[in-house]
Amino acid sequence: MSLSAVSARKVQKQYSGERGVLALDGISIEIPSGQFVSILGPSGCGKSTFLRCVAGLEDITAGDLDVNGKPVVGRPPDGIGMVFQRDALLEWRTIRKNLLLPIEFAKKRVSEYQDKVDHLLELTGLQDFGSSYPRELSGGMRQRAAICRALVDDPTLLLMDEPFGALDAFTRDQMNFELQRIWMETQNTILFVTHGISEAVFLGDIVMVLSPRPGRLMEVIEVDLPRPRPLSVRETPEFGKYVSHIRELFDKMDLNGDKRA
Amino acid sequence: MSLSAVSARKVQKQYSGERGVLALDGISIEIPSGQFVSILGPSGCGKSTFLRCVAGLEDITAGDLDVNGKPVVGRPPDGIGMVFQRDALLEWRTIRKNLLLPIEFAKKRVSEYQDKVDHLLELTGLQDFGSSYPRELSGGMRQRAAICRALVDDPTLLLMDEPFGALDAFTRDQMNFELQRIWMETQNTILFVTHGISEAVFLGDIVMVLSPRPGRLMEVIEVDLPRPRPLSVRETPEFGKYVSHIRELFDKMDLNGDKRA
Amino acid sequence: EPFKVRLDWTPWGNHAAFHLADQKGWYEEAGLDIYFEDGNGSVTTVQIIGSSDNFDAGHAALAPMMIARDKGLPVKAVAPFVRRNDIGVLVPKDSGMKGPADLKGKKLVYTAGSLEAPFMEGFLAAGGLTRDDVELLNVEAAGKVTTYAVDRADAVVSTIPFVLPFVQKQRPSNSIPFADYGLNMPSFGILASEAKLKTRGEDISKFASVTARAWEYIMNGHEDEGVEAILAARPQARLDKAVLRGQIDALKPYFGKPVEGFRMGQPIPAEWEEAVQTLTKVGLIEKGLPATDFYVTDMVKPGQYDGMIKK
Amino acid sequence: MIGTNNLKAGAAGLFSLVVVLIVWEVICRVFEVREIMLPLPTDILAELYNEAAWYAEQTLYTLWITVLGFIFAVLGGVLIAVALVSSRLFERFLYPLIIGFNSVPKVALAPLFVVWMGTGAEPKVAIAFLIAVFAIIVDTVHGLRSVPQDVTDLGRVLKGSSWDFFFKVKLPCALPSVVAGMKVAMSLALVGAIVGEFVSSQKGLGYVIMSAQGVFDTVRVFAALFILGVMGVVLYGALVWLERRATPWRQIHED
Amino acid sequence: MIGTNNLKAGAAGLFSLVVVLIVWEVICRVFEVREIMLPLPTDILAELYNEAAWYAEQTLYTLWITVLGFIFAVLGGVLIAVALVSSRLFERFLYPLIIGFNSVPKVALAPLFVVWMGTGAEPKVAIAFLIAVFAIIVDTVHGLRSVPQDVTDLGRVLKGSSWDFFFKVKLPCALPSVVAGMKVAMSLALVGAIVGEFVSSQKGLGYVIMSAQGVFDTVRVFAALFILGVMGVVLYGALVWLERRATPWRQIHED
Ligand SMILES: Nc1ncnc2c1ncn2[C@@H]1O[C@H](COP(=O)(O)OP(=O)(O)OP(=O)(O)O)[C@@H](O)[C@H]1O
Ligand SMILES: Nc1ncnc2c1ncn2[C@@H]1O[C@H](COP(=O)(O)OP(=O)(O)OP(=O)(O)O)[C@@H](O)[C@H]1O
Ligand SMILES: Cc1ncc(C[n+]2csc(CCO)c2C)c(N)n1
Ligand SMILES: [Mg+2]
Ligand SMILES: [Mg+2]
Repeated sequence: MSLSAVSARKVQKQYSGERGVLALDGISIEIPSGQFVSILGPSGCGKSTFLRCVAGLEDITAGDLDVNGKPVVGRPPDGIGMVFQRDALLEWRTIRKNLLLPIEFAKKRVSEYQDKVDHLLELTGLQDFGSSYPRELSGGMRQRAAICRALVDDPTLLLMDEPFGALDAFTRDQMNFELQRIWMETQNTILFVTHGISEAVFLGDIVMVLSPRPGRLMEVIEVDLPRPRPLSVRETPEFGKYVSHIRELFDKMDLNGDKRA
Repeated sequence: MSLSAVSARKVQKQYSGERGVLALDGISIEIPSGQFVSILGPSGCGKSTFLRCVAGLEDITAGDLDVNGKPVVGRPPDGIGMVFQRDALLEWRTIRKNLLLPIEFAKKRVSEYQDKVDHLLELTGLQDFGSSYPRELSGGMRQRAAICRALVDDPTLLLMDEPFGALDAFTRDQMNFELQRIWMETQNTILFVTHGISEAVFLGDIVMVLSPRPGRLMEVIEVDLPRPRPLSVRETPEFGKYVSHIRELFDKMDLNGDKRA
Repeated sequence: EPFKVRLDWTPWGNHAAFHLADQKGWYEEAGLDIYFEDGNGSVTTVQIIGSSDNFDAGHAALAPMMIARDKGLPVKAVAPFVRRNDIGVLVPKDSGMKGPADLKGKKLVYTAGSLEAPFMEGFLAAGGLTRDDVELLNVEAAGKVTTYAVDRADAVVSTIPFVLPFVQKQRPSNSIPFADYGLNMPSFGILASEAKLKTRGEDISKFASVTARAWEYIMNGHEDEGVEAILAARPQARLDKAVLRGQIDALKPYFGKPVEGFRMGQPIPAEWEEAVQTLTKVGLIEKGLPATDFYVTDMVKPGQYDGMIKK
Repeated sequence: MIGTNNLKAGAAGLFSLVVVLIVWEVICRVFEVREIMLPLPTDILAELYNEAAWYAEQTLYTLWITVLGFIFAVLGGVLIAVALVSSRLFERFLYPLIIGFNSVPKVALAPLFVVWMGTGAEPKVAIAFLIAVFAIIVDTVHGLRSVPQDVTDLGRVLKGSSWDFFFKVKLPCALPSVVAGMKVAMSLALVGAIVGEFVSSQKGLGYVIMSAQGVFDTVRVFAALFILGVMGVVLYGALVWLERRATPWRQIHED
Repeated sequence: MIGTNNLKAGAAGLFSLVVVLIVWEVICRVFEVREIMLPLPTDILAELYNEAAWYAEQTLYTLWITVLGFIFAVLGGVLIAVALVSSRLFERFLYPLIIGFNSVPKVALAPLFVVWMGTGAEPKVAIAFLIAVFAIIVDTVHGLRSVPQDVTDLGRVLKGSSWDFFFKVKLPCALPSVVAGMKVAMSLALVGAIVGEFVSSQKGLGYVIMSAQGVFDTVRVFAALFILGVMGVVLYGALVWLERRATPWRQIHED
């Protein structure tokens, strides 16, 4: 698997409209297949935009963007799983049927995936809510359901936009750990947007740090910690070094444009 | 101000429907006026439900719930500001007009609040987006706008449901600090749901910790740290003690019902 | 093969011959498997007969048929029964109005979409009036008689034999026929499309002949048999016996006086000349077609059935 | 199947109907309104009772035409709506024609339908269809256009067949709008069936109305109109019932 | 004001109209269809051109009736819809009556309108209103019922007057649905105006159609129908234009 899963060259994204925000500017990166990539950056810097471009949901306005060797033009590449910032659960389907949607779309046999669905629901503590409708769930529960849905069909490229944003610290740790395990089993590529620096380091092979709007690639940090990483790795000094390095990057950012000092 | 802002006695909330989840059970607490109350608890334990009950958006199914000395029955109490877990911005209003909505509803003169709106927008780094529509904003930016809206009319009781969930660590610190400042200036009561233990301690006079579903009050921790608290207070051992105490509480919780160990 | 006939309207006295002949088995005896469908006005009937092959023949006011033919619709009159223009004005008996001149300043209801409209000016002119001398109100057919009957208008323009018996109960009335003021033309009769005349000419001839003979029979003192036949044909329509009888009686003067050498239903050339004149006068036909172009001859032979239908 | 809620709703509707009839009766009697203008409700009900079987037969015929026209309108309307939202070309070039044609009153065209389609059920069904379809088109387009961005995004990322995308994502999301369109279309189909029967028919409530008008039998006209009203309410109720069954997720907190 | 987009849309509509007219003309000429069955488009256009002023006058009258009926339908429909969603009682007791009355074909009631309301503009406006209002009611109810939970919650917490709550929160949220209802209602109002003029009128396109039909003046009938079609498209276009102006937040990414 020497192929690049994602290859971006000078990707630019300017939103249309009167004052059309320039969301991404000159993003270049090669992401080898099988990597776990964490994406960090201040709010509004273009993280979601980048993920949406990779997913083929937004057209880039300059540069080249290839996924699995093929340029993304207009339509999403194959084998993508995505967790949206707002969960995007289908209100008219029960949680179980929401999870089975990717299976149905892939024309696979739903009956063969019931066990997997049960497993995922249990993993995320939703085992009692399979036949509930999304509106009967709390914010964090919805988000967990959305994560399950993205995982169910083993996507080769998994795009996660702040999947753990609405989870409490403990559920979040749990999910971090499970995500690492699942990823190590499958060795699929994951792009993972997060606001937690420690989460980014814990999970990532590399951490992309974006600058404030317009989003530019400030630095790409390779995290050289052995796998599997136990949760306790976060207390090690090596881990701490990565975290404080990134924290410094943020401190250097000119966030004045975005908020008062 | 010796009056209780919120007074709950054995509050219970059972959702209707076939399997009607018991979301809150026997919550009793007196919240004096002017307090900053942080609410912590695992995902799905009933935090949002509690806030919604206080706001008069859900009817409690047993117990008594008074706000400002009057029972909450069916309709929201006066002088409430609320930040919803999903931002609840009105898509058809520009950000500025979204912020002015509470002013319009209170039949106050919109023109007198323009400066305040400008100030709040700048505080949250949204100064360039006053005339944008919500859908042109990133997730975190939307959330910041929703916070501004809740603050604009100086509510005497401010209910915030994970207001900083979609913010990056630095914007979040910034917002924590500003929120403390605003609260100290006005001395209004704030109920603040969060997933960040350190955030809860940093901001709260008291921290309510809820148990997993059905949400019961596990412990109420009084945080005895001098105000104003600088961000650096988080590095002090006193602060650390509170945090690790709460962390232990979480560790003790039987989260097995909710997820595998 | 069934023989389908589209009528001018829902059941009224003018359908007596059809239903009587049907029930007496005269059509059957003549070799026709007859079927009648009620209509929704002469105009629609003419239109449907002329532009589709859904029906083999129709029964309608023949003036609309003439206008349609002049405009190019391939239809022809086969058997005119009501030979005088039966459109006119109904006025309350006690109003003392006798002719168009008396209508000055009165409120008249009429229907713009029916044949009376184009004749209004000519009729008023006969009394020295113009449109502006009366208050003309256009009200749809189903509404205008009620409007008149409940005293909301001073007079109503309509098909006299149809309306007269109805209003007698509510508002006893006299009639002022257009025909008396130089506006004569044939009224109800049988028509058919040129195509059907070619393909089913013989059956059409039989149908017209039997019907004509049946009219002779009815008008010869068997009016009540005609009434009974209508009632029997449309048992659910809850028709009023007296009204039907009244309509047949009111129709009689408009069937016209018998003319030497012509039997019931046979077109009389002179009358068709007059009709062409009338319609030309009001501008409803303009191509200058000869009168003989509007009807077919030698189709109506009631005499052939004198043996079948006695008296 | 028929819950207590439905029963309650039915009872309430019946109650108001009775009130209206009583008021109507009183007004007619007090002001001595002539039967030819407005008949007495008691006479209308007596008429319906006395000829129940016959009215039932006419009603069934009209119901049949209505339901057929309605079904075609739903199928055709959704299809056209899909074409409209998925093809700019179709929208630009064909939608104006559809709107234009829709604005032409079918009452005026009705005789042409007989000319083209004969005197069977076809022209009536066609008129019912044509009158009803536009409401479905407009509301389905509205529904499909209102599918939230994240739902369409999800559908696009999953990359199923366009069939799946439409039937499992877009249509369910637009369903409440489609149902709203169906509610409007249902009564339009009813009116369409009647208009069709006006022009050419020997049965059905439209024919009853027309022939009764021809003999100024106002009682019968109103009897038929009364049935039509009841029919409209029943058909609407059926739609609401179907809607509830088809959208269980919306009902969770509503009882 | 009129953007290039609108111009493009207009051009496309015109183009398809021309195509239809040409096809129609060719069919008529090749199959030698008689004018009385289906007149030539060229004849229809010539008729319109020759009598332009007169047709304009009739059109204005019908337009006036239509717009009045439409405005009343929008106001009344929204009002009734508000009552329906805010009062269970109203819904239970009065909605069935409204549905029932809506299912009664106005064409059949039209004569009564004349008797009751005379022969001025009132009965026509009333018919246009009655035919159009139901679409507004159904779609507005749908819109108001579909306001997302968090938006209503926000409105409730802010505790403004119910006026503010309705006009600043619920209605804007329901607006796209209301507009969908308006699109349907607009062409229904047009049809209603025509039906009203059929029943009783001395001018307007309905009157033109009716009296031309009586004397088989098919060219004139089609000329009037043609105007109606164009009118429908123009009125629909006006609504779409209004919709765009009233919902700027929806257009951001659509051009
Ligand atoms: N509308 C509803 N209908 C039925 N059950 C509900 C509803 N809303 C919430 N619940 C249930 O109530 C429980 C508490 O939900 P709540 O939203 O209060 O949790 P929470 O503490 O805010 O969680 P989170 O941190 O994930 O937002 C959950 O188990 C959920 O399934
Ligand atoms: N649909 C849109 N139309 C116009 N501008 C947009 C749109 N979506 C995002 N933007 C702009 O693009 C920039 C980047 O947005 P994006 O959602 O990618 O940020 P983000 O990094 O995901 O932020 P957050 O952490 O707050 O979710 C923002 O300034 C935003 O205003
Ligand atoms: C309720 C009612 N129906 C019809 C007519 C007029 N009319 C009598 S016979 C007939 C058919 C042949 O043209 C027509 C239209 C009327 N005055 N009132
Ligand atoms: Mg984002
Ligand atoms: Mg919550």
